[in-house]
Amino acid sequence: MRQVYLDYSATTPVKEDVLKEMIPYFTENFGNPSSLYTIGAASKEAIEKARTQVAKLIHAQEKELFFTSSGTEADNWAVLGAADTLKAKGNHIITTKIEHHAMLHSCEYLEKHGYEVTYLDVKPDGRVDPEALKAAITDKTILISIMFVNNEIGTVEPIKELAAIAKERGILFHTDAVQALGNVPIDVKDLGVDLMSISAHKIYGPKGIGALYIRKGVKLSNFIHGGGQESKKRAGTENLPGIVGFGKAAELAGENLDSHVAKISGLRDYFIDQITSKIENVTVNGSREFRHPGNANLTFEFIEGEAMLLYLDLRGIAVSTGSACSSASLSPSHVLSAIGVPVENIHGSLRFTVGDFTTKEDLDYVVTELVEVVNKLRNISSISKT
Amino acid sequence: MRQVYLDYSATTPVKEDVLKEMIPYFTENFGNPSSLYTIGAASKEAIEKARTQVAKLIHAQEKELFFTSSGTEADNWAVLGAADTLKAKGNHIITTKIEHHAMLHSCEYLEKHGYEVTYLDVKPDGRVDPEALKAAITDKTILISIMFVNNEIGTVEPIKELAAIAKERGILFHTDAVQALGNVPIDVKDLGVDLMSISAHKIYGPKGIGALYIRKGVKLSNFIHGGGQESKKRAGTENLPGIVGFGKAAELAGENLDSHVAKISGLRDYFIDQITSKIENVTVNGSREFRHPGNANLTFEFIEGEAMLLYLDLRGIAVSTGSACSSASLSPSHVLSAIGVPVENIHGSLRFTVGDFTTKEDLDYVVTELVEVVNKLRNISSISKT
Amino acid sequence: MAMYNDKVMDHFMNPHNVGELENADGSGTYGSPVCGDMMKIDIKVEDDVIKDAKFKTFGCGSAIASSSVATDMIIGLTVDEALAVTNKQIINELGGLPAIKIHCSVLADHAIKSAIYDYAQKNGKSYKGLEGFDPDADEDDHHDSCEVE
Amino acid sequence: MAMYNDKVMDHFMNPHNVGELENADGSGTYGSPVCGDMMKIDIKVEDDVIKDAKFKTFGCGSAIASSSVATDMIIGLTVDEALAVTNKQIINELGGLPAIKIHCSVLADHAIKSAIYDYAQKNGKSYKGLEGFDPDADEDDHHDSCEVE
Ligand SMILES: Cc1ncc(COP(=O)(O)O)c(C=O)c1O
Ligand SMILES: Cc1ncc(COP(=O)(O)O)c(C=O)c1O
Ligand code: FES
Ligand code: FES
Repeated sequence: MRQVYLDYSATTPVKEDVLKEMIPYFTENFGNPSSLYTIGAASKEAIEKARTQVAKLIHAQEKELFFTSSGTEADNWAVLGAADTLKAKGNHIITTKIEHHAMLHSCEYLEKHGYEVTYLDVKPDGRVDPEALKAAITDKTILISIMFVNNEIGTVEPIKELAAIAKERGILFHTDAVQALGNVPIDVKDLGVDLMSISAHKIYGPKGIGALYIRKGVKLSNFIHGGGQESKKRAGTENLPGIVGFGKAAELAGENLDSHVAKISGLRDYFIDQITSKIENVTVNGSREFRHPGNANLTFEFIEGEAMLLYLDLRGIAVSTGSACSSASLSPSHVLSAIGVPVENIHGSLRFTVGDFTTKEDLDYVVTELVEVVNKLRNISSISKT
Repeated sequence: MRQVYLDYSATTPVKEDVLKEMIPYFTENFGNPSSLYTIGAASKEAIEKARTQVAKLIHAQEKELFFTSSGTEADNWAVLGAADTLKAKGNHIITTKIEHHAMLHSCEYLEKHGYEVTYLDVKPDGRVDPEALKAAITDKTILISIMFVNNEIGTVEPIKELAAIAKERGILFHTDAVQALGNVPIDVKDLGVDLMSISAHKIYGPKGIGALYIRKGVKLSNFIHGGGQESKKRAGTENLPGIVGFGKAAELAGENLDSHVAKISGLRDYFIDQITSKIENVTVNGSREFRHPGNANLTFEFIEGEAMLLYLDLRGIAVSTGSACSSASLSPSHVLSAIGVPVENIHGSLRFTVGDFTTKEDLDYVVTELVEVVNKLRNISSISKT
Repeated sequence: MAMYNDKVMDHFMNPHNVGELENADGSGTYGSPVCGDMMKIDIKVEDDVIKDAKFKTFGCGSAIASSSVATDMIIGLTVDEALAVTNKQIINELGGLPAIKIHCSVLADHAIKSAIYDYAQKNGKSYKGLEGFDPDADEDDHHDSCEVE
Repeated sequence: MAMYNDKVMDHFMNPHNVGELENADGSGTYGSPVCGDMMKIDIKVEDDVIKDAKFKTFGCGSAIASSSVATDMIIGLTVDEALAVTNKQIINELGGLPAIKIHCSVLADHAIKSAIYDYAQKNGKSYKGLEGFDPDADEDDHHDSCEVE
């Protein structure tokens, strides 16, 4: 059976070239980067090389980049660190209703510790209204955190414009760019952001390694305390092979950015066209214009996402859903809720994300199978009109 | 030139069998463990298998074990999480002067946030006096954190006895067992600890993966907030290959514990005998009896550690030093200070740690070279009597 | 797909008794699309025995499997026996469900009761097993659990 | 060992002028074992020219390399020229030192001054380059930096 992975936004396989770079750092070149002797210094050099590679992808300086264990840790560090650093200045944070849980749950933690958080609504296309941001700012606002690209509906936010608003008011600006990295061009200087989170496993690098960009001059409390690693800003023996892998993946992502975007957006558009022409009562969620090149978030009315997901899985196809039934909390996607998708439609939503290993044949196969699956489930469904 | 790595306490190479288990999880079996489809579920299973393997090594239940990105993160989580959870009960924490920086700097962070920390002295052999612990406890004490095995001098602390004191007073007890894992038998139930930190890269597993044992029933605030990973207790896409590697390394460590300890303690004792018989004015730092099986921490009087370390490195030998000159902060080892080693002797201290790949021939080579290095440096030294 | 066992997957992939009965003797709907699960069961009753049953379900894998196995179970039972079927029995018949999915079997159990209730109403019958059963009140209950769980 | 450049490593591995001079004309010690670095320099002076210099150093790689290169540098210089040697020149001669190791070159520069100071004291000479130089006061300074840096 054909295996088609269409969940590249969840995670990506590590590319062979990336893994090849990593391997020696497990066994031969395993020295602790903090050690003075030769194999320690070699590890340190490997880390600095990777830092250069990753910094280049976002147009940052090397010393503005700090490796973390994930995008999640980078998000936590940014918001909890800023809250701690700036608590004398104020206790108000602004973010959006469509952030990743790494941001939302960090904010909820802060709300229990004396901070106030405004969760901005977004427009029906998933974009933040700059006027809404302006209106939410108070004298007590110390941090604005708005994601670059949404992980569910792929919406690209107007970060440059939003960061400019923050800058005008002298407020720190963070963006979660985990889904943006490798999928949209990123220039931290041009964007004018102060803090930015990224993660390797979304760009064909390994899981368990991320980074926080901290603009030169920005003060931020440490989040993980201990040894002097990462210029004394992030403690813990470095995930050496992980960092090396992140570096190589970033290098490849930089080299391939244009062709990657062209390829996957072409495939994604073809896929949406096929689906919407072959299946009725399908809607595309989120902006078509400002969108992650590989993302297709679709609602199939009258049927439920987990059932679709499992039927597709039986056909070798991997996708994800915003359905409540598939989540541990049984709550429907907060992102689809925020853009006003009715709850019954959220149950019927699937996210397809196309990636570097996707072929047109894969998508043709998925279309055929999906038509069958949707028909079968609508046939079973108690609310289907067909 | 012979290459002899004698810094196994700093980090260990990943064993081939461990790496072999990890490899497929980078490329083929790369599914996100949170995903419902087959390759996601397979990743989830791999994580649960690893959890079983690691839990077994410390005699914990699977659901008491939570993967983190390092021993450092586990230490931070334990102490910052406990401080947050129990702040209504008190603001006093007891630890020791010889803890790892992961604990000390976390405690310093808490001191800046309204907590009070007692740093217990240790006896000249490096062990905590249980009476001193009893005397330090106040009505406000909410956490006692004492490391199991010290990373510099290898001292094994009387954790069972210390944990019993905590239990009697109803105080949470954490131990940093990063250096203990795989080097001393660990049974969390028998020890009676509530929280325990461990790390993979000290037992021939990969860097960038650790775990926190949280005894069933113990409440602890989350440290990294976000997705529902690790039973909603530790967010972030799991470091899948890292976890798999930790599992395999733990399995091997369990199988080999006795032979590992017998072998490396034999080699270590041989090494100390050789050195002390061939070089004058050498002292062994820390308890000989209660000691990490591979650790030899020695002071070579009249000469400085960084210089020795570099000379040895030129001869292919990797060791570490407590000398101030080799640390980024230029401050001498806080551990050697705490056991009363005079500062000029701390400068002359080297830590040798023997591991699974060390041979007697390696040590004979090191002894020969070390005699030469010490002679040469003492000859240069301005304070040498010889 | 370690989530569901083989039996559940079997019923989910090839559900039995899918559809509607023309001239059903009783028909019950339970759940709501807002909750992500809604089940409709039609029954045919002769001499107080359930001769046939069909279902339509909007819901997850376990909701569909529960519907399938529940309709299988009640066909051939007397109405009283059918009313005695618990969601626990449905789960047992399926060989177990993930804890978080238990509520989907409650759904099947309630839909059966609703269908029998409808049958009883239409035919002026009363059953011990229906005492205290109010399809609308329960609907609220379920709604609650859809928010809370 | 990317920490030190090749020149530093050369001087560290094979330091020049190690030892003590019998009947030295001047001898200076600087630093303290507590700080982890202590340097002793002996000089031989003829016609106001430094004819020979030897050192003994307790300290790190860069302290030893600095001692080696510093003694090399002053041999053949007049006393005034030797006094003008700065730690910056020592660092330049070494092709650079890591930032954190700069203080080890300060050490060499001070030890030279101390040795010349001793020579001046013994021979009733005075040099412009020694104005304001107090070996003991400086010792305190260095002690400070040993704590602070
Ligand atoms: C937008 C966004 N932020 C944060 C994260 C978390 O990153 P990580 O998986 O590295 O913890 C993810 C992915 O899971 C994401 O999509
Ligand atoms: C005693 C002790 N605690 C904590 C740590 C930190 O663990 P990790 O290196 O995984 O961050 C180490 C090792 O570096 C250690 O030796
Ligand atoms: S129908 Fe939603 S969880 Fe089963
Ligand atoms: S002598 Fe201590 S750093 Fe150079």
